[in-house]
This record gives sequence, C-alpha cells and structure tokens, in this order.
Amino acid sequence: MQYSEKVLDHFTHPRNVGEIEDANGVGEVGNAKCGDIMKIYLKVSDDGIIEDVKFKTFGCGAAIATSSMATEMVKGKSLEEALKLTNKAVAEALDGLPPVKMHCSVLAEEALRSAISDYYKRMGKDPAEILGCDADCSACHKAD
Amino acid sequence: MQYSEKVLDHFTHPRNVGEIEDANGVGEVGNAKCGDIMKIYLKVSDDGIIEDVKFKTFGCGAAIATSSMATEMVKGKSLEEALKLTNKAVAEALDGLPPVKMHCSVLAEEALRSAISDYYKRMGKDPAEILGCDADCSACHKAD
Amino acid sequence: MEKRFVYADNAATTPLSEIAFNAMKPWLTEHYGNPSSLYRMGREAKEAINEARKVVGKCLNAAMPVNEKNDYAPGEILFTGGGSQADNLAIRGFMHGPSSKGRKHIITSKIEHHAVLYTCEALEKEGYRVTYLNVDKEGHVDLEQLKNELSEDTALVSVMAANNEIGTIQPLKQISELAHSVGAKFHTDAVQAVGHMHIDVQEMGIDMLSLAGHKFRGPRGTGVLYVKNGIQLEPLVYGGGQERGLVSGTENTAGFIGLAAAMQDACEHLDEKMGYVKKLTDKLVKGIMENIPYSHYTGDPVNRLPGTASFVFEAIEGEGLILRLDNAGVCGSTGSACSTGSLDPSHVLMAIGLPHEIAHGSLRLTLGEQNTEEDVDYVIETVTDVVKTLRSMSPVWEN
Amino acid sequence: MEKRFVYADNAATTPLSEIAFNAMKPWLTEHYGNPSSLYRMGREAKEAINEARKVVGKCLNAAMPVNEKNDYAPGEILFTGGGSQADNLAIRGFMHGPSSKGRKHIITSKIEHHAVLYTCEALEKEGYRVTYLNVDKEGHVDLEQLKNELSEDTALVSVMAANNEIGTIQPLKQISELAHSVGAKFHTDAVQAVGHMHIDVQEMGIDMLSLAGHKFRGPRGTGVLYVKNGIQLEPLVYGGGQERGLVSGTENTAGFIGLAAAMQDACEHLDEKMGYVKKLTDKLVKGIMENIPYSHYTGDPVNRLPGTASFVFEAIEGEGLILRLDNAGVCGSTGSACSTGSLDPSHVLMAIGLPHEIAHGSLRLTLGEQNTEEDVDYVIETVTDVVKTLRSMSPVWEN
Ligand SMILES: Cc1ncc(COP(=O)(O)O)c(C=O)c1O
Ligand SMILES: Cc1ncc(COP(=O)(O)O)c(C=O)c1O
Ligand code: FES
Ligand code: FES
Repeated sequence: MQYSEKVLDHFTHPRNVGEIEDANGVGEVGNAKCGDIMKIYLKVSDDGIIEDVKFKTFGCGAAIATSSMATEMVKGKSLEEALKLTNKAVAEALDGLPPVKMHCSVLAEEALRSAISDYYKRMGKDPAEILGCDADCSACHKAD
Repeated sequence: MQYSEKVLDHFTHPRNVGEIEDANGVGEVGNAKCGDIMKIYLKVSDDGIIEDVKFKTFGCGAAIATSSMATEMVKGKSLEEALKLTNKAVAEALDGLPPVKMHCSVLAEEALRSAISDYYKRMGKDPAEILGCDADCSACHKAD
Repeated sequence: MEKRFVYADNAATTPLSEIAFNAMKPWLTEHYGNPSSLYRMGREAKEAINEARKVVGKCLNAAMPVNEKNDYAPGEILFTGGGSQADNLAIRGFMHGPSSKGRKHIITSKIEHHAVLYTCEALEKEGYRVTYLNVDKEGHVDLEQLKNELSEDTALVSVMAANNEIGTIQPLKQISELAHSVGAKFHTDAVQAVGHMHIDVQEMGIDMLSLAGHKFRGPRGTGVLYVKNGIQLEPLVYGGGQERGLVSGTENTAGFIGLAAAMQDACEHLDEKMGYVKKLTDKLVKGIMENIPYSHYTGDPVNRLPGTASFVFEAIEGEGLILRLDNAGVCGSTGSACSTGSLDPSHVLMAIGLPHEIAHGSLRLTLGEQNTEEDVDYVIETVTDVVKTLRSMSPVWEN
Repeated sequence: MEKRFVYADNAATTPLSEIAFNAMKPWLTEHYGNPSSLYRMGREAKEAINEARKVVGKCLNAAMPVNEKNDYAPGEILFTGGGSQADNLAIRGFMHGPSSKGRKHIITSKIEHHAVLYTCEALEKEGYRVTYLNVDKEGHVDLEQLKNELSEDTALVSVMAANNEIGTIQPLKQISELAHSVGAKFHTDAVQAVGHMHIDVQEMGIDMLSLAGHKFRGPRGTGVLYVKNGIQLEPLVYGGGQERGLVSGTENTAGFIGLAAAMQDACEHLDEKMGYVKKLTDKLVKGIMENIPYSHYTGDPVNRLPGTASFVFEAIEGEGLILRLDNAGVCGSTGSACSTGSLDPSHVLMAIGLPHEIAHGSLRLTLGEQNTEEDVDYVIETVTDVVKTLRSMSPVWEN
C-alpha cells in the first residue's frame, strides 16, 4: 500500500479540520466499529454557497486526507456543484488512492451529502427530492 | 561427505600402486558397472610372508585410499595375519570413512582375500579350507 | 525536544548487527563454494554450515549428535528461508509425515502468527481437525480448554512461545507436558522469543521449534526449524536433498552463518541485553500510561517479551498514528484494520476481547538493544503529542 | 605451468559479483525497514523490491502491469528462497491450485533437476499421473513422445530450458505450442538458462519459469518464479501474505535486490559476456578432446549453454578426478555415482544412454565471465595430467 505525496500532505496538514459553531448543516457517517467516522460541518450562505466547511474524522490516513481534500474542493462552491462531487474526483485530486483505500473516499462523499441533506431539512426542504435519496449513509458503509 | 586428512593423503599419494610382474597371487573384485574394481598383486615368500604387494583401483577416493592403506597394512605380514585384516580395521586406520563410503573398504578386504586365495590355489591348496569361502567376491559387491 | 530517528519496531524486523554482517561478508564474497561440492571450497562451506548448526543447537540446548564426524551434525537443526517456512514445515510436514501416525487433530491458539494459522486452515480443507484455543484478556492460552480438547487423535499441539503483537509469554513446559500426556508432539513458534528470552528445548519438552534470523539482528530470509531426533517430516521443498531433504536448495551459506553469529551474540549476552531492554520498555510503558488518558496496556504486564510495549488509545485510529509518528521520526506498528486493508483489526486484539472501536487505536512499540533512554523520552513525548493531535480531529473525542 | 586457482564449477554456483554485492549492501546495513511496515523506511523497502521485480520482469520480457501504482507491480514476478522453491511452487502449486482445472496429468522429462523430479514423484503418490519424457543421445526431449502423451487430461508440461549437467538447450517454443494445443500450461526450469541465454517468456509461450539468483552471480537463497497473469497457484508457504500470499515470510530485501542487480548486469551484457564465455569453452573442449584419448563429449555440441563443457573419460572414476583436480587448484564436478553415495551415476547421464562404466568417469567444467584464457590452458593441462595419473592406477586401463 503506497500513498501519493498529495495524500500524505493532506493527511499531515489537513485543511479545514474542526467544527463550525453556527453551522447550518451537519452530517456524520460511518461508525466506530468499522473504524471510521466522518463528520462534516457546513456554513451555507443564503444564496446557497458553501461559505465555510470543516470536518472531524476518526479513521485512517486516507480518510483524513479525503476529508481534507473534499472540504477544499467544495469550499466556495454552490450546493449544486458540491453535490456533483464524487469520491472518484476526490481520489483523483489526491493523485489516486491505493485500491484498498478507495472506500475511505466514499466516506467523504457520503458525509458531504449527509451535511447538505441536513441543511435542506433545516431549510424545510425534502432532501430526497434534490439528492435522489435521503442520504442516510450513516450505516456502516461497505468497502467496494 | 567429509574425508579425513588421512584418507585424502592416501588418495593423493597412494602407496603401493602398480603391478608386480612376477606376482604369485592376484585377486580382482568389483566390476566396472558398479564403478569400482580393485586388483591386488602379491609376492609371497616361501615361508608365507607378503614380501611385496601392489594394487590397481578403478574407483572413488575412498576406494583408492583403502587400497593404499590395506596394502600398507599387510606388507611384511604373514598370510595368516593378512587374512585377519577387516574392512573396519582399514577404515579405522584411515581415521574413519563417511558412512556412504564404508562399502569401498569392503572392496579392499575382498580383493586381498581374493589374491591370497589365488596364491593358495597356485600352491595347490584349497583356499576354501583356509578362508572359509572361495573368495569369489568378484560379483558386484553390495553397499552395506 | 530535538527531532530524532527512533526505530521502535524491532518485532517487525531488527537491524542486522555488525557482528552478523562481518560473519557473513567473507561467505558472500570470497568463499563462494557450493556446500555440496566435493572440492575444498565446497567442503569448507559445508563445515561452516555445520558449525553454524552447532551454535544454534547449543543456544537452544538441543541434544548434540554422538558422532562428531556425522555428516549433518547436529541433524536436529534445519535451516530454512525464514520463520514462516519453519512453521509451515513443522506443521504441514508433521501432519503429512509418518510421525503423526494417522492422528488427524491439531490444537493451536487463536493468537498464532498467520504462518501457523493459515497452514492449519489449509490442513482443515484437507480433512484435518483443528482446535483454536481461546486466550484470556492478557493473551494466555486456556489450559483447561487444552486439557479438554486433547485426545488420542491429537497429533500436534502448536502454541507460540511469545506473541508478536502483545508480547505475552506462554507456559511452554505445561503445554508440552499436557501434549505429551496423550502422545501428541509439541511445536512452538518461537520466532519472537528466541534471542529475547531463555529457551531450553529439552527442559521445556519442545519437539519442534521455529525461529527467524531477522528477529535477533541476523539476516532476513533465514530461519531454523529445530526438530527433535526421531521425528520424521514430509519435505517442504523437494530437490537436491539439502537440509536432510526437507528444505532442498543450494544453501544460503552466508545467511546461515549470519543467523548463527547473531544468535550466539544474543544468547551469550541474553540477561545483560534483555535486562537493559526491559528497563527501557518499563520506562516507556510508564511514561505513556501516565501521559495519555483513555489509554490501555495490552498483554501480560509481567510475563511478556522484554522489548514489547503495546497499547490501545481510545478515539483514534492506528494507521494515522503510525504515519504521524513516522513524520516525527518514530517507527512503530499497529493492529488497526485500516493498516491492512481488511475490515477487522488484528486477530490477536480480537482474541483478547478488545471491542472493534478500541482495537482500531492500537500501537505496538518494540525496543531493542540499540535503543537508548533518550530514544524512550523522545518516543513518550512524540506519542503523547500525536495522540493529542489525532484526538483533536476525531469526532468521537469529546473533552 | 604455474599452479593457479581456477573455479570451473559455475553451474553449481557463481561468485557473487561486485555489482550485486554493492547493490545489496545498503539494504543489509542501513535500510532495514520491513517492507510491510507503514512508515517511510518500510515503504522504501517495498518500493525497492517492486523495482527489483520490474528489472526481473523486463529481462524475461514479462508483460508489465498496466497500472504503475499497482501494489505489487509487476505481479508476475514472485520472489522465492531459491530455484528449488520456485520449481516446487510452480509444479505442486499449479497442480493443487485451481488453474489445473481438475486435470491430473503432468509431462516432464527424465533429465530434469531433482527439484522437479522429486516434486513430480511426490505428486504421483497423491494420485497424479506423470510422464517422464525420454531424451536422445544429446539430451533433447522426444517431441514425438510428447505429442503422443499429451491429452485433455494434461494439466502441465514442465521441461527445463537447459540442462545443468550437459548444457543441452530444449526447443522451448515448440514444447509450449504443443502443450498449449491441448490446453495445458508450460513451465520451464530456467535456473541454468537465465543470464546465460536469451529468454523471452512471451515469445516462447512460457507460462511459468523458475530461476535462481546464484547461478548468474547473484546471492544464494534467492530465486524467482515468473507466473503469467491469470494463473492461480496454491501457496508454497502460508503466512503473512507476502509475494501475493504464495511465498509468505518477511522479504529478503537485500537478497531480492542483489538478484535483480546481477540479472540486469547479465541480461544487458548477455551477448558480449556469453560470446566471451563460449569462446573459452570451445577452446577448453577442443583442448581436452585433442589431448585425452578415449574421452567423449556429452550433450549437444552446438545448442548448449555457452559455459558448459562436459565429458566422460573411460576407465576412471569421477570423484577421484574431482579431488585430484582440487589438489591442483581446479574446481569441477562429476555425475559419478561414487560422488553422491548412490549406486547409480547421474540420472542425466543414464538418460542420454551412457553405460554405467563410462558414466562413472564424467567431468563437468562450467566457465564464467571471470575465467580467462590462461585459466583454460591450465585446466586443459591439469585435466590431461590427472586423467593420465588415474588411468595409470586403473585396472581397467590397458595401454
Ligand atoms: C536446473 C536446475 N534447477 C533447479 C536448481 C535448484 O536451484 P537452487 O539450488 O537454487 O534451489 C538447480 C541448481 O541447483 C538447477 O541447476
Ligand atoms: C510469531 C511469528 N511467527 C512467524 C513469523 C514469520 O517469520 P518470517 O517473516 O521470518 O517468515 C513472525 C514474524 O514475521 C512472527 O512474529
Ligand atoms: S478509515 Fe479504515 S481504511 Fe480508511
Ligand atoms: S568406489 Fe564408488 S563409492 Fe567408492
């Protein structure tokens, strides 16, 4: 198993670690039994732009690096754009992940969707209509 | 397989190699198919003393070394004494032989008995009476 | 504290000692004769290997052969290509060989190395029956269960001398006596133990014992299976008949000699070296347990390998821990699931009853004679920092 | 002529080259990380081993993996503890594994190395059927017999690339085509061939290939099994999962890197080196055949390994020949029965039809790049002298 330099960089110096006190969207996926939990905090502006994003992750190097990269990639973007972010795109932005670590990037995608879903709910919208599902990815995810 | 220094010495500088023109006892045992043939020439004096002995051997290092040692050990001895020479005694005189090489020392004992038998025959005596067998060891000997 | 490099993963592998390297060098460069060759250069190599065998045999107190001129004296010591090969030969070779006498049952433990476990699983597929003994919280095998499982069908009991993850030492003599009571033989994987604790195969009643050169500062790719005289095995490698025909292949002369040199050094100075290592380890354990809340010591705190310190830290994951320690210059290892790409944490941590979420935060630090007090101070400080940082990123950590 | 030391037994083993030793040294001393470890020192070792894999793969023209980031790229190259281990893994691992698809028949030849022959014999005991192909006077396998024996039940054809005693090279491409015509796979023991002749696994249709580091100036205790992508084997050694789980055990990093360095050197300068060695060997053969009456050349005089010169001399025995050559400083080998303690001369000499009494007088001299013209002159003179001396002691020699 070999991590790219970019993965190691994002793991060692993760961007956007922490919590947002006045977040208006929070999502958490994974569970401790599987050894990985990711929590994402969003601060979405009135016109639907992600003004700030932070994360907390309990998981391996790849989990932390993908959290960091995923938050970087959606910061300043609209929710629509953010919803287009796939785990593959995150992995590619990190110059690839070892095959056994691809599932950790799924976690980042899911946590983000879950946070956006939470935001819509708080806004009184049905997230299922927008996301195509209710983003209940919080059950222990499966490796692919 | 490890030869003692004595075996290597007797192999490298074998004593009593050659033929005796006027031998009065000649014995040959082994066969080429088995990869070892030993031929012993005796010059026995009227009073039954081995005045001279020579050998020719087609065989491994141990075969040559035991030929050399066996001839050394019987030179100047009476036939009775010579008949007491066992392959074990020859091997011991050489500081031992590797287990897989013990059969080569049998060859030396047999060749000597065969030559003595030949001498008795030439003297008109029945070797079987003296040797307990007719020393027809020329059939391919078996490893023990 | 100034950054330094501290290798604290001596259970994974050890740096080759100068003693071993110097012993190997002439056999790598000048004396290249094939030990099976008839000429002097070959015979010398063969003799040197047999000398190496004697050194190994002496360290284990193996019975020495009567006949000093014996071709492969002492025949009880077989060189292999490593610890795993020794384990495979011992277990598969024994069960397939005549000495198992048609018995079809093996007893081993749940915390064995995979070289033992997967060999046993492969034998199960062939129709053998295998019992995997439970262990208690500290990793000791369940002797009551062993007693109950032993029967006239039990051919072999294989229990490791000391565990590679948590360092717990097993009661070898008791196990061998139980095994022998039903006529079974006793094999022990002593790959972690040899060179780190006293082993006496006769005193302990050990019939077969595996070891690996690289765990006590000898070379990689070398191991030994001690086999008590009279036990007959099926070969691991067929071929030219080397190692009594059980591990054929042109001998790695330099490697075997390096193993023996390292082993002699380890055995002759065992008390002194291991006393020193134990002192360092005790200090390390104390420092970490005092500094870091919600941390747990794993394994037997007393009956353990002198250099092994193993922990779990709540709310963090081990792979990240190792990578951050690495950035700080400290080499360690973890049994976290994430480190191997499997879904489960190490089978050892599971067997001692740790819940998944806690086992994920495991850390193993293993010290060696080359470590210093300063190393230990640095490691304590570094681990404390890294655990703190990772916890600060963890959604499960709530202060 | 002045006495000198001439190593002319390069088929038994070769002196480790300086190139290989220098490549190994840092991995023996400084870079001791376990390739399975997560930290940098471990990852670097893993990367270095994968680089070594690529070097080996390139020399054999193995198909390279598409994904350069692949974890064990190229997966086709498996490191083992030697040539015998590679042979055992190939044959036993294939027959026991899924890729044999239930077929139960193996075809090999009568002149294979014992690593192949004894593995086949062990499989026969398990119920597999093995055909041992005849060879002609020069040691070529009987292709007609091969055609006749091939059937839908044939899983594997294993024929060596070049023989270790007489140097004869087999028509690999023809054999692989025949094997493939019935859906069987083709393994070749190329332990003597690699580094001494061109091998292209794709061009020659080779599915599995064994080689050993120490036959081309790499280290002892290292080998490789090339396995074509898609072929699945049963492991030789169970354990930690190294070498795709087929040869588990902590990697011998230095050894694997030494093997690759030696192989690269051998392959890159193959024509030049082997042209030189062939010239020496031709001179040696000519000199001996001219000087010594009642001597016979064994093997194929044209299609043979460039460094192999093998003979039989009538009326003398090989072990004595070797010992006397040794006294004169010349290292060689023999297939004489007496040299091994068995009752029969080498199975290769029997298979090419030599009568026992002649096979006893066999001599194999194998030259390498480190030999010189002066070496050859000295060997010719020495062999001539020693044969003369031994014949003068031989009762079968009548001039
Ligand atoms: C043709 C052949 N196959 C296999 C082997 C076995 O190789 P190793 O001794 O390295 O295991 C040898 C050499 O000994 C050989 O010449
Ligand atoms: C307890 C135990 N057994 C067996 C092994 C296997 O040894 P090797 O990797 O040398 O084959 C190891 C180490 O890896 C070990 O710790
Ligand atoms: S979080 Fe477990 S593998 Fe990434
Ligand atoms: S003569 Fe053949 S082994 Fe001695």
